[in-house]
Order: sequence, then structure tokens, then C-alpha cells
Amino acid sequence: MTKDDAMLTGRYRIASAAAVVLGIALILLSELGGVHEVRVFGAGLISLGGIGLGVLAGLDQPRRAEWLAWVRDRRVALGMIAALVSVAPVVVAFAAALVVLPAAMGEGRSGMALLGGLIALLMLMASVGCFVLAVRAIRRAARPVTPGSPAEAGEEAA
Amino acid sequence: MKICVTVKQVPDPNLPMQVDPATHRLVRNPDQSILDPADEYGVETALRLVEEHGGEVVVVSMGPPSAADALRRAMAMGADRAILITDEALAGSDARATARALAAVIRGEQPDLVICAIEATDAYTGMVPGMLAELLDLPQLTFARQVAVEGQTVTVHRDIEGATQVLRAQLPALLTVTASIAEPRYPSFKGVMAAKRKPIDERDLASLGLEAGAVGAAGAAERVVALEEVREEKQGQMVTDDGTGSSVEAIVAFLERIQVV
Amino acid sequence: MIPTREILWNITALGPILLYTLMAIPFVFLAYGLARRVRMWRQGQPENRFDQLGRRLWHAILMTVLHGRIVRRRNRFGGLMHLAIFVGFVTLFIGTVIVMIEADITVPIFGVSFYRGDFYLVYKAVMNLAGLLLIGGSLAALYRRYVRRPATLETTGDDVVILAFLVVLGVQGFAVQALRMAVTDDPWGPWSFVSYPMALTLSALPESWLRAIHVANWYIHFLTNFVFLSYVAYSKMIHPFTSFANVLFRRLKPVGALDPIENIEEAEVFGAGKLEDFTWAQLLNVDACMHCGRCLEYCPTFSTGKPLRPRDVVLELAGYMADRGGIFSGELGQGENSARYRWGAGPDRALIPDVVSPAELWDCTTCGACMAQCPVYIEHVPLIVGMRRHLVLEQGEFPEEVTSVFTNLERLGSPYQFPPNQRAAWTKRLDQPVPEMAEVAARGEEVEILFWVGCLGSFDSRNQRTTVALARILQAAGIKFAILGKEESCTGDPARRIGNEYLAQMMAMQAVETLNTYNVKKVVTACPHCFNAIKNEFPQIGGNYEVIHHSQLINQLIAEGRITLDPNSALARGAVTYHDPCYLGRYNGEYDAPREALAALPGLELREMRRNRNTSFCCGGGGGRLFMEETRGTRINQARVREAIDTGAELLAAACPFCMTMFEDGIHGVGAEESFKVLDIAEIVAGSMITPNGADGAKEHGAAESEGAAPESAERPE
Amino acid sequence: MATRRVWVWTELTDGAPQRPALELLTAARGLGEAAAVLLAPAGDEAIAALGAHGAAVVYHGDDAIYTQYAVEPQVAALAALIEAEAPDLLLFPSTFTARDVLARLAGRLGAGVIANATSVRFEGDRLLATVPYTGAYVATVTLEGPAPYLVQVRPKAYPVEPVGGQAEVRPVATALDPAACRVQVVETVPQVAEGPNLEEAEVIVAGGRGLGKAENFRLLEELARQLGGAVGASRAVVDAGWVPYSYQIGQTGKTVKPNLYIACGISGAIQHLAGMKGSKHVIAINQDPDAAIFEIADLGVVGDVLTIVPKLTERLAGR
Repeated sequence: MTKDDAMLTGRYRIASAAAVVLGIALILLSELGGVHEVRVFGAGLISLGGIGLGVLAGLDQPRRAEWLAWVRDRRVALGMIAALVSVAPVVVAFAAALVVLPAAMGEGRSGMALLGGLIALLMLMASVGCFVLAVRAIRRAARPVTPGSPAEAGEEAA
Repeated sequence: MKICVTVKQVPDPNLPMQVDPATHRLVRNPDQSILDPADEYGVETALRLVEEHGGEVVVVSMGPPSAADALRRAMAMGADRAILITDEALAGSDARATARALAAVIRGEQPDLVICAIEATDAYTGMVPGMLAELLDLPQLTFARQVAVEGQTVTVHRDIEGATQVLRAQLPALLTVTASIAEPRYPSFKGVMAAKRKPIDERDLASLGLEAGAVGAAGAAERVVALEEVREEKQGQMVTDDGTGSSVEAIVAFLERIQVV
Repeated sequence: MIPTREILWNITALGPILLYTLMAIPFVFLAYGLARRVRMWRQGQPENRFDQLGRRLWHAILMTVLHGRIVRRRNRFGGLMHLAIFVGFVTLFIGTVIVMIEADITVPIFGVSFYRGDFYLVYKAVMNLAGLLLIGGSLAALYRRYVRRPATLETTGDDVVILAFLVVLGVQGFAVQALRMAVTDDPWGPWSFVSYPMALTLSALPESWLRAIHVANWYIHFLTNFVFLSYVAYSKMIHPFTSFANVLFRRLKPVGALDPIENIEEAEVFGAGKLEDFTWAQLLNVDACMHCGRCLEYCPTFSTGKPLRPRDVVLELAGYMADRGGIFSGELGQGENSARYRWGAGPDRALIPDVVSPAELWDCTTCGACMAQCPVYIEHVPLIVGMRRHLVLEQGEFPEEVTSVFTNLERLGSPYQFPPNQRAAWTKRLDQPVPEMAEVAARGEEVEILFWVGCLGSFDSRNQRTTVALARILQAAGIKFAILGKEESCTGDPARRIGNEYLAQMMAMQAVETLNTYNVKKVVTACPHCFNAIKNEFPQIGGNYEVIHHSQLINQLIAEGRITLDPNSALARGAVTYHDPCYLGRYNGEYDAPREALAALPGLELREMRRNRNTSFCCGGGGGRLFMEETRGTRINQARVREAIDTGAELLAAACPFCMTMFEDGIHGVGAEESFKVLDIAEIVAGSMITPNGADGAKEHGAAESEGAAPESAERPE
Repeated sequence: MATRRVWVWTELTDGAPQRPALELLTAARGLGEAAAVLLAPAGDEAIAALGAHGAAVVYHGDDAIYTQYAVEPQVAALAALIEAEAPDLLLFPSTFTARDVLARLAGRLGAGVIANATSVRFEGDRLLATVPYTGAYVATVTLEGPAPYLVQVRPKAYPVEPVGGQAEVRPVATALDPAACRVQVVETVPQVAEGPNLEEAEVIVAGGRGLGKAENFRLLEELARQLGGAVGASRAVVDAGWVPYSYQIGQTGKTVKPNLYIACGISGAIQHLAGMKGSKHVIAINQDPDAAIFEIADLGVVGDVLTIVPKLTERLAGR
């Protein structure tokens, strides 16, 4: 990268960051000040600025990022927490639906309520099932890879 | 370690050979001539020895200027340097004249090893290596199918009638190698391109200090008096067996004719 | 009352603030990951893939959005599953954008609302359907991975995490809707046919509870979405971008033509010995692989237990590239991404032999079955040949058997050790002479067509029968043709596919020079390898001819009535199966002519093998494999012969001398020589021709054809 | 004109003169006075045998050094002997050692050599030898310059003819410096009876599917043993598991160039031909008269391998 390029990149980076900050300001204005007309511009600026920051960093020379290493070292734990958090509310919702199913069936339209309970059950099963599979997959991915050569693997195949 | 390998450009043995009726010499069409496949074993052996012990491989040939192609091939395989003895007065050399010319060059190189093929694919007299060993005053280890160099000692495994033999001599020495010594490498394209840039040192008679009368047709002792084309073309004879092994006699007769029994 | 609903119901001002402010995060992650990939691809060599943009764009849409190659008859389950996920996901995404447009643009800025009335009702139904498709498709994918488990599929953690994400996102959406409707008692609820029954059930809960759970779900739903979007660029969910880009920038040149090394004498790098030696488009290729495993379905090496699996070669390169490019690690030289791949061991490995082994490279028959199957147009063969080039041209490393092929090509112009002056020896078996081009030109005449015989057709006695048969057909049809005779030489096909590009170019240039000397316009050949090289590769060096395969010509001659077939031909009787040669079928799209020619013989009943046409299974002889020993796995040719025998046919119709050689070997190999035989299309047709003399061709020429048949000690024919 | 003096360089195997030397004595007798040069410790029987085959004189050196691979001492002794005795012609057989000695001797004497002669004669004072040349020609060649002439003769060019004479023994007592022998023999191991390996065999008997089953390969081994050759196979046979891959001859197996190739039950696919096309002579035995192998065969036999091969082995054993 030439010096000019570096300067240009620096300017783009400042512009992108500024766009994000300005965007956030517009959003606050929109929601707290009730000027809803500016919300879309705020969102647009945040998106563009975010994309700009991402692209510039992506095209740049790779460098060691401490926080990335921190994230990577804890990726199993973070993954587990994320999985749990993402599934928890739906589990609560569908479990609640199942709990109140008898009561709901008592209010007439019992067929529909039963169907609702059934769907809730299926959704619950899907969520929990996916949670289990994802947790297993995250743990498995964290396991160290056994080194080997393609040729060895080939012999195995043969 | 410095190794000289003698090589020769020969007409492609897969193409029909022609002899000039006037000179009784092989017609050597440069387009259809190749590095003698028998010499590739020597080049390969030399390359492997140098890869193991370090040193230099010099290929030496005698022939017309077009024989440079054969030397380039050897250099594409990995030989470092090439010397081509070329002089119009060399035409028509027999084994003796060839040995003299090669000896003159190799003497100047002072190699640790000289490697030759057992015999050339075109003339196959097999006399040059022995003569060369004598002219250079080197011990000769012939028909090697395995070579090892340790310090100043060269050890050779060879198969002779009914036995295998291990020979040993001090360097410098001369070897002849068989086809089972090593599979010659096919030159990589990189090697081919590199060989184009390597120099070929051309030598004429004067630079070798040889008399014109000692080499070439003038220096040849062997002279072709007459040449007869033999229509010993493959007969393609067919015999049908009657089911009782009646064809065995025909087979035996054939074996006798080709002197296998 | 006009149907509509309150957007951002139950959400305070904090909702949109967080939603829009945090939006920066997924965009940064996505843009960073994509830019990282682009940066990686740009390490490759330059190549122009920006021509014909219109055609490229349309094709990319056809193949990705419209699922051109993704849903196929042979991959219906996987294809429809993908389609369901795709349609569900995209519809939901568009739906979200529509709501955003209403809430953030049209209403606040223009004071116009469209999210109401019939549109709203249909929207509700469509979105529920989309949610079902997304969840259903994702569950089907999990079912496929965990229960059906096709042999070609390998499951990584990434695959599962993504599918779990999709299911949970869909479920969250339904939950949010059901909870909202349980409180608002939406009168148009039934249009949301999935959420509605649940809303009814949930309405038994106290409203405060419902509101609380709804808020939690709403926030978690958008946060999950953001996490998912952030994850996209670092997982195979990048594939909507890479697949589209890969199809957009795919190679538009004929698939049968390999790209030459331009200006080879001056080039400094030959083939691919490092990642950077590939072109950027090839690196994109590598990155676009979603390990669906379709390339393995008809792959001859995978099916016979050899080390080479085209998918794994691509994935290994991808993992290696990720290591070296440092997407995750942020630093070039950290091996974190290898974990995605089987043999990951960091970036210090050499491309060959550490990442891709020579055994894998030499196994490839270049049959192209992988490329024909790949839904995103990855080109495996050029990748493999690129690495072979490195091995041959730079390292001088290749299977020992190939040495003689190279030296013979160099010296004799044929992979086998036969002198050129024997090329026309087969013509002596014909009653009428076959002129050589040199004679024709010397007489100042012209011929309609040049018969390019090819090396196997010239020298191999088995394939000489095909050559003789074709010449007899041409003579019977009264076509004026000539051969090159001793001036013919190899087209360079085997050398090129083995990786000896230099030798291949020399061979091709020599051939083009000869053809141009005689001003040849039209060429017929019985060898699909010659056919492909002359048709698709000779134009690279100034050889432009009309090239037709003998099966096409024969079919045409039959159709035009220029040759007459005996409907009672003894040769053409019973069940026959036809093998599509890779270089005729897959590489050049000709599947019908040989079949039509066979159909012209009423005594034959054509039975198709399980793998036919573009899924034809290679004979094992392409890519120079004909000249190499098959040391790994089981024999490809025997696998194909068994498949042919399994059709119940007694005759295998071939249209390629390479296939012929492999099948003759294969038939012996499986010990079926008593009950099963292989004949070229030309042999079958020539043997069933009624010649102008009125005699049955098969009988008359059967004896003449069986060379060396003279019973008592007789002189050899030539 | 004095009788020409023709010497035959002689080698012993198990104490007896080798057959090629005896053949050359027949040639030498026809050209003049035959003498044998025997540089090896030898018993009376060996000397007697040489006499019985026509050697009027045996120049015998029995220095122990000759038991070695003693090319240099031999050359030294021969050069001295030639200077002393001035023979007209020296005939050498085509064995390994003979070739080494001859070439080196020629270098020492500065003489020309005719190699691979199939016949030798004189026309007046001019030596004439017949030499096959490039396969398609036969050359008649001479050597110019003064005698002695050195000629190497191919085996079986002359018959062995015992004539029942008795040789006069003249000792060769050249003073030899043991240090002159610069090549030492570390060991000599007699070859096991297995026969030569494929690549080097002069005769190869190869089998294909036509043999029917694996057990029949034994027939080929017997024939190969009879001919001092090796056994090879086509790919189909290797694929069928009858013999290991090391036997395979062809494009994807070994490439061989024997003097004689006997193809038994091999159809002759190009993949096989690619490995054996360089064979000098080819005999093909196959049931199928259309087999491609017949096209390159010098002798094609249409018939059953399983009948013909054992008969042939038996017939050869009886010779």
C-alpha cells in the first residue's frame, strides 16, 4: 500500500466511524425526540458506516487483535451461553402454552387450542433438539484436530 | 567429486535406421537423433552420486555440432556442464579413434569417476570404455548394477555369468553401468529451460592436441569393406497346432535359428 | 375496520434504539469477513472474468436464486430441502424489510401506510408459510445429516450450528407473533395459520405474563438474528455470496479446454505449487465449496476407494487458504481455521504434498463428473491439472510409467513406442486405398473431410478394427476423405492432462501446423480425446476446424440414407448398452448421436446403465490414467464393466479408443470374456452395412477384418 | 608364407574351458595354427580339453592373481606375450571378462578391434569379418594396420568340434606386480537357481488369461527354467491375482527387451505390447488366430498353450 493509499484509507475510516456516530445520534433523536422521520437515515448511516469499517479492516493487512483472541479462547463458553440465551425465551413461551393448555381448552374453541398446544409442543421439541445438537457441535468443534496427511486418509479409504 | 559421463547422440532406435551406401556410415538425421538411452543410465548414476556426495557432473560427447542436443538433454536431467568434441576430421571414427578423442578431453578434466554406458545403442561394440580406461590409466569396473562411493573407494555390484560379484577400487576409476542401475529421470521443464542457458564447451582437434591422423576415418583401424542389406525382416511365420503339440518342432527349429538353443 | 396491526407493539423506545444502534455490529462483521475473502482471492493470478456480464448475471441468477443445478432429479431430497430453506429465509427477510419500509419510511416520511387491508392478510399467511418452510427445510436437513446420511455427505459442527440457528430463528418468530396475538386478540389472526392456534392456547395466560415473555422474545429474536448475521461470513452461511460470485465469475470457455500456460518459454512459474499460483477465480472456486458432496456421486476415484475425493481437495485448499489468509486469527500464519478440515496442521505446510498429496493428484481421470455435478460450478479438473503441472514441469515428478509416454511423444509423436511410418499400416486391410493428405495435395486435389485416426486407432490392433470399420463406412457412403498418415501425431491431450504442458503445446502446434499446411476445413475422428483437443484446444493456437465425432457422422450418414443397414444383421442383435465417453458426452454434450445410430439397427435393444449421459461413469482411462498403473482402490474399468453387464446386455457399445482399451481389459479382469463383449459404434454399423455389392458386410468383411487369421503358415499381412 | 598363428583367449568354468572358447578353436583351426591363451590356474584336464579341440599350443599362465577379476594383469601379460610371440590374430569370445580384457588390451596396443563378428576369414593378407549392423545390414569389415588383429566373436557362430589333438604347453611367466591389480573382488556369490530377473533376462516366458488358471503358471516356470529365462505376465493375469504385480509386463508394468519373448495365451493388447515391443524375437502361442499378438510375432503358433508348452519343455530337456 502506498502512502497515498494509506491516507485515503485513513480518511475513509474516519468517515465511516463518523457515519456510525451520526447515525446513532439520529436514532436517539428519532426515538427520544419523537422525530421519526430521521430514523431511516440514522439506520442507513449506521449500516453504511458499519460496512465501511468492516471492509476497510478486512482489506487491511491482517494484524493481531487481542480481543479476537480473547473471544476465540472462550468461544465454547460463549457459544453455549448464546445458545442458551437464544432458546430460553421460546422454551418459556411454549412451555407456558403447554401448561395452560387445559385451561385454554376449557374456554371453548377447544380444537383450535389443542392444535395450538400441539404446534407449541413441536416447536418446543425442535428448539430443544436444536439446542442439544448445537451444543454438541460447538463442543466437538473445539476439540483439537488430529493431524494427519491426505495420503494416510487415502489409505484408510482404500 | 567430479564425474565425467561419456554420452553419444544416436539415431532413434525406434525409427528405421539407414546407412549411406557410399560411406557405409549411419545416416544421422539430427531431427531423429536422441541422447543414447543407454547413456541416460550413466547420467542418472552420476547425478545421484553427486546429489549424495556433492560435486559436479560433466558430460562429454564426440559428434557433429547437432550432438549438442544430446548434451542439452543430459544437462536438462541435471548435468552441470558439457563438452562437445566436434571437428570434421572426426567423422568416421571407430572405437579406437573415439576413445582417443574422449581420453584427450577427460584427461584434462581430472575427474574422480568416469561413467560410460556398456555399449552405444547404434554401434554396440562396447570397446570404448575399456580402451578409455587404459588410455586414462584408470581401473575399470564394468557392468555395474549398483554403485556406492565411500571416501576414495568405489564399490560396484555386477551380475556376470551365473554369479553376482562385488568389486572395489580406489578413485579415480571408470565404470560402465547397466540398465538396472537406476531409472533415468525425465527432465523437468525447469531443467530443460535451465539447460538452454548452460554452456556447451566445444573443442576441436587442435585444442585437444590430437593429430588428424589419429582420429576420424583416417585414424580408424576398422574399415567397412562391404555392406549388405539383409532382408531378415520378421517372417511372421504362422503355424497351427493340430492339438497334439505338433507345432513344437517348428518352435524348436525357430529357437535353433535364433541360436537360443 | 381495515386489517392491520401496530408495529412495535409492546416495545418501548429502547427497542428501536438498541435495534438500530446494534445493527452496526453485524454489518461490521459481515463486511469484514467478505472483504477478508476478497483480499484472499486477490492473492491469485489475474484473469479476466468480467466479460459478457449480462450472460454471466442471468446465469448466476438461474443457478442460485432459481436453483438451476441445486434441485435435480437425482438429488431431489437435498435440492427441495435447500429450496425450502432458501425460499423461507428470503421471504422472511423480504417481509422484515417490508415492515421496515412501512414503519421507517412510508409512514413517518410520506405519511402513507400500505401495511394494511388485503396486503396485510396475504402477508400474514405468506410469512407463516415461509416460517414453516424455513423450519421444515432445516429440520429436513438435520434429518438428512443424522438419519439418511448419504455416503457423499460429511457433517461438520458448522453445518449443525447453522441449521440450529435457522430453526431457532423461525421458532422465535412464531413465538413473538403468537404471544402478541394472544394479547391483542387480532381479529385477522387465522391468516397467521401457524401462530393463531398457539395464540389461542397462550391467551389462557395472564396478559402481564404474555407481555413480559413477548418482550423477552422480541429482543432475543433480533439479537439472535444479529449474532447469526455476524457469524455468516465465518461459516458456510457465506455461501449465498460466494456461490453467487462463483457462478457469476465462472469460466465461460468450453469446459473441455484447459487453459494453456501462456508464453511458456518465458514463464517463470509453471502450474500451481503455491496457493498464489492459482488464478483469483480459482481461489474463489475453492472458497465457494459448501461440501455438499455432489462431486463425489459419480466420481470414479471416490467410488473405487482411492485417496482422491474432489470435494476434499477443494476443502483442503480452502482450509489452507483460510489459514494463510487469517480470517479468524487476524494474523497471517495462525492455523485456527484448519479445524474446519480434516488434515489441518497450520499454514507452514507445502501445498504439495502436505495439503494435497501427489497420490490424489495422479488418481484423477479428468472425467469431469465432479464439475458436471457441482451446483456452484467449481472446476476441479483445472485445479488438479494445475498442480500436476507443477509436479511435472517444476519437480519432474510423476508416476514412473509416464516417462515412456513422454519420451515416446517427444520422439515418435505417439504415447506408444511405434514409429510414425507405421501409422497407416491399417489401410492395407481395406479393398480400396485410403489416400494420404500429402498425395492428395500433390495431385492438387481436395477432400471433403480429413480422417484424424489418432494414436490408438493407428497402432493398437484392437482399435485398428474401429479405424478400418470407420474407413469402410466412409468409403461405402462415397465420402472423399484422406488421412495424414505418417504426418499425424498426438494432439497433446494425454501430455496436457498429465501436466506436461510444454510437451502438449509442442504436440498441438505441430498438429495445427500440419493441418493448416493442407488447409484442412473439416475433421472427423473416432477418438473423443482427439475430438476435444482439436475442437476446443486447437483454437487456442490458431487451429480452427469443423470437427465431428465419428458417431455424429455415422448417425448423419444413416439418417441421410447414404449407408444402408441390414435389419437382420447378425452382429446387431440382442441387448446392448452404450457407454458415454467423458470427452464426448460431458465435455462436448454429445449424448444422442451414438444412441440414434444404435437405434437405427432394429435388432438391437438399447438398455441404459444406471449412470448414463452426463452422469456417465468414467472408464478409468482419461487424464493420462490409461498409461498409469491403478495401484489404489479397486479398478474403475471393472466397476463400469460390471455395471454394463448388470443391464443384462451382452454387448457394450463404445465410442472411444481409450474406453475400448479399458473395457477390453476390464472384461478380462472380471472374467466375462465368454459372455460379454465390447464393440465400437463404427464396428457395429460397419458390420451391419449392406455394401453396394449386395453382400452382407459382416460376412464379407468379417474374415478380412480378423487380421492374421490366415490358417496355415502364411506371410504376415504387412 | 608362414602359417598364420591364431590365438584364442580362454576362460575356465569349474576347471573346464568355456564353450565359447572351444567354438573359437574351431574357427582358429580353419584360419591357421590354433593356440589357446589360458591365464588361469588350471589342471591337466583343461589343457587336454583345449588340445582335444584343436589347440596346438596352450600359453598357460597360472599365477594365482588370475583367479581374481584380473583384467589389468591379464592385459599386461597378454601385451608382453604378444610382443614376444607376434601372433597374427587373437580371437576373443563375448563373455563379460573377455570384453573387458579385449578392450583394455586394444587400448594398450593402440590396436583396432572388430566386435560382434559372426565369422572371420582371411582374403590374402587381409582380415575380413562379418558383423551384423543395425539389424538391417551385414557389414564386411577389415582392420588396417599391422597384426596382431583383435576380433571378438559372437557365441554359437562356430560349432564345437573335438579333433583329438594334444597341445604343447608353454608357460607364461610374466612378472606381475600384485599392486597392478587395482580392482579387488570383494565377493562373488553364485546366482541362485531362480534365474534372471525380468528386466535383464535374455529369454522371457510370459503368460496371459489363455492359461486358464493360476496353477498353469507352473508350466511357464518350467519352460523358463529350461531356457534360462524369467517368467512374466500380462495385466489381466496380475489383476486376477494369479501372480504378483512384479510379474506384470506392459505400459503400466515392466518394460522388457529380451532376446526372446514367448507369449503364452496373451492376446496382445496395446497395453501389453508397450512393455515388450522391444523384444528381439517373439514367439506367440494362442488359441485365437485373430489375437493381436500374432502381428508382432516372428513365430505364431495357433494352438493350446496347455498342450504345447509342456511338450516344448520336455523336448528341450531331451536335448
